[in-house]
Amino acid sequence: MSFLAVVRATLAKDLRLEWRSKDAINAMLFFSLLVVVIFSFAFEPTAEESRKIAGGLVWVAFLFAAIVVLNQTWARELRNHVLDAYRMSPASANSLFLAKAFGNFIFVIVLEALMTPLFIAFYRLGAIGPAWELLPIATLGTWALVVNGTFFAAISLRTRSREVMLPLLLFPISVPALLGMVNATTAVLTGEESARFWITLLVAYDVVFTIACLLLFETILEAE
Amino acid sequence: MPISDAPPIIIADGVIKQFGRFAALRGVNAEFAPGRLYVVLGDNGAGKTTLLRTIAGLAQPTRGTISVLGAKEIKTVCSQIGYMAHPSLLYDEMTGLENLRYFAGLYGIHNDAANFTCREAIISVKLDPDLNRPVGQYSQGMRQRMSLARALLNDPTLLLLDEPFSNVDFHSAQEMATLLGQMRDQGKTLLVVTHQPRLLESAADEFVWIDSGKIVDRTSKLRAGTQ
Amino acid sequence: MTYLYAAYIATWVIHGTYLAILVRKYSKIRREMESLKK
Amino acid sequence: MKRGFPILAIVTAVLLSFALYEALIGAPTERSMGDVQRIFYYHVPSAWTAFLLFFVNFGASIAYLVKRRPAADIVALTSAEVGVVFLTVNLVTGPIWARPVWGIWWTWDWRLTSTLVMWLIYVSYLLLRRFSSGGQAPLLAAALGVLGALCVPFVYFSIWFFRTQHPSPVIGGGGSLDPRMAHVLLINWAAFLCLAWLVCWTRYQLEVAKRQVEEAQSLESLLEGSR
Repeated sequence: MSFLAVVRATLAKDLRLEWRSKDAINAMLFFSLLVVVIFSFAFEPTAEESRKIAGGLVWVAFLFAAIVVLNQTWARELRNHVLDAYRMSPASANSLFLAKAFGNFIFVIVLEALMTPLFIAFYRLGAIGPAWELLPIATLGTWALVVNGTFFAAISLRTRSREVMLPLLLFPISVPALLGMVNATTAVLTGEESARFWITLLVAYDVVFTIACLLLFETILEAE
Repeated sequence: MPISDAPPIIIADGVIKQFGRFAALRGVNAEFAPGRLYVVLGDNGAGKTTLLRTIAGLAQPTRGTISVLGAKEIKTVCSQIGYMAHPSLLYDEMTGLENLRYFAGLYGIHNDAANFTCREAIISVKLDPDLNRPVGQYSQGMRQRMSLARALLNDPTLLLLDEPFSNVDFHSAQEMATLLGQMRDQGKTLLVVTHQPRLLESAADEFVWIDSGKIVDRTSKLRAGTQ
Repeated sequence: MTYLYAAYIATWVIHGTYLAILVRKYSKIRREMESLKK
Repeated sequence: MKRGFPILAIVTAVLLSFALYEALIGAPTERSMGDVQRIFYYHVPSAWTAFLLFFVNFGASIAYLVKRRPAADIVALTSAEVGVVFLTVNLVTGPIWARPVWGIWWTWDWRLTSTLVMWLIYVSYLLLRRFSSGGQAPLLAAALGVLGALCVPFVYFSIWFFRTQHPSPVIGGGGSLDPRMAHVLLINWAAFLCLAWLVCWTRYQLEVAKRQVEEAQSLESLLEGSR
């Protein structure tokens, strides 16, 4: 019963269920579209200025989309009381955690991929700096949000007001990651500085917090 | 006390379980011998489900200890335990076979071995493995039997069943009861929490009565007048 | 100069409110202890 | 420790008043900012004391995760709570100091910003304790305590680099400190540490008493049940 086999099975199950029901996906896609449109009303910059604030704008929009996805992480497990069945099986808690984190990661990346062209269109964005760097920035940044988000979603399962708790716990701890994402993106868009420092910061942040979440998730799941 | 000389499969020693101020279990001392079918009775809130969850390792006792299959740490023996609870522990959006194949994966049974085991388990509870409807659309009787099939996947030596017959039609309940009896004959140990003990009157070895968090009586026969 | 005093006073106001909260909690517990003793 | 409490209280009172005198009168007046610079003697030691308390919280959280002793959990709760109080002092005195010197209430000075983020992290820690129900609150809080502490170096690095890229007015001007001023600063810090020790000690006893009362109440409902 290899660890990876369980991760793959759980991830495949989640994706199949998500694809089969589709209602969650459509709701979140529409939500992201709304966020982009509202942002473009709220901030109406000219092309030159937009490069400076676009980094912050895009990532706050992505943060909204991520929160909506993360709030749903354990919804299905709770509805069907399946966590007990999982805890009774010899499968390790971390395989469940990783499967859920990857599932969320794919979900948020899909939303981001659909929101980005809209942002580019609405703000006539073009990167002066090395545009290919935006890919690692997006991946590392999204993973930073998702790994902590999945962990805190599991914690807020056990608290009273679940939906409020997740952002309350996630945002303060994600400030360094948010700073990293926003500044790296702005650096690439404006091309004034190199995003090198921010990318290394994101890598360090991801490594430290992924390990910490893996070490602590077992105790959270078993906290009866 | 247990007749057979084999070591007891479950030993509960002074188990107290408190949720904040409410004490669900107030000191349970009991031993359960292997290869027997125990029926756990008591009215609502007596602590039957809490006791079962504590034995299953899903709840930690506030005080006292529980050892199951000779181990204090449940993770080491959980592959030999089958657990079934009232809400069906199955994904409503998936069909029975898909559910079982996923959970078989958790127990390390993969691909063709899984296919065979899952179909076997479904057939043993008298359901059609190729039924293409998601579990959410099953009748309550079918859901409970599919949930029982899930608990049988890893061929457990110890079966913990919480209200397996609840709102199941009489006919399917009868079939499940005989099935539980057969499993006991194959040497499995069963602990069944239920409000309908009469279904297991012939099959059960011992009836365990629980009242306000304590085991108050253990009889081999059902007392007259129980529902 | 008034900013200087404002800062120092603010410090002791914050510590004071926290200690007040602790005292209120303490009296609540004392009352519960009494009711338990009966 | 009962005996030690009054002694500690007296020592704290004496130290605090001496430190107050030194800060307001004893220390030399800073040339460029004048007397308003004296806020520095309360602003900086509060932050240092808070960081120390958060470090205690980190240690206690790990100790609780490893050994699950309630004492470690109470220490974690106490240090976080008192730490947030001291950090609030720092975050209030900061703007009061910035106002006369730069005419603005809030500067995104990297030290002030990092302490603000730290404040947010530990307030969310306290909120988690309030929102989670009795049983597993310590466990969840301990996990958050560890993650929060791991985040601190990242907060400092990211905001420090962020500020060096876009510099803004820096509180206290840094540079070499007149030894006389450094002396007064250390006295104040010592006084604050004693105050923190005193408050933590009281809060600890309060929490112990609170849990004893809760324990007694649940035992009472235990006995009531079986009477």
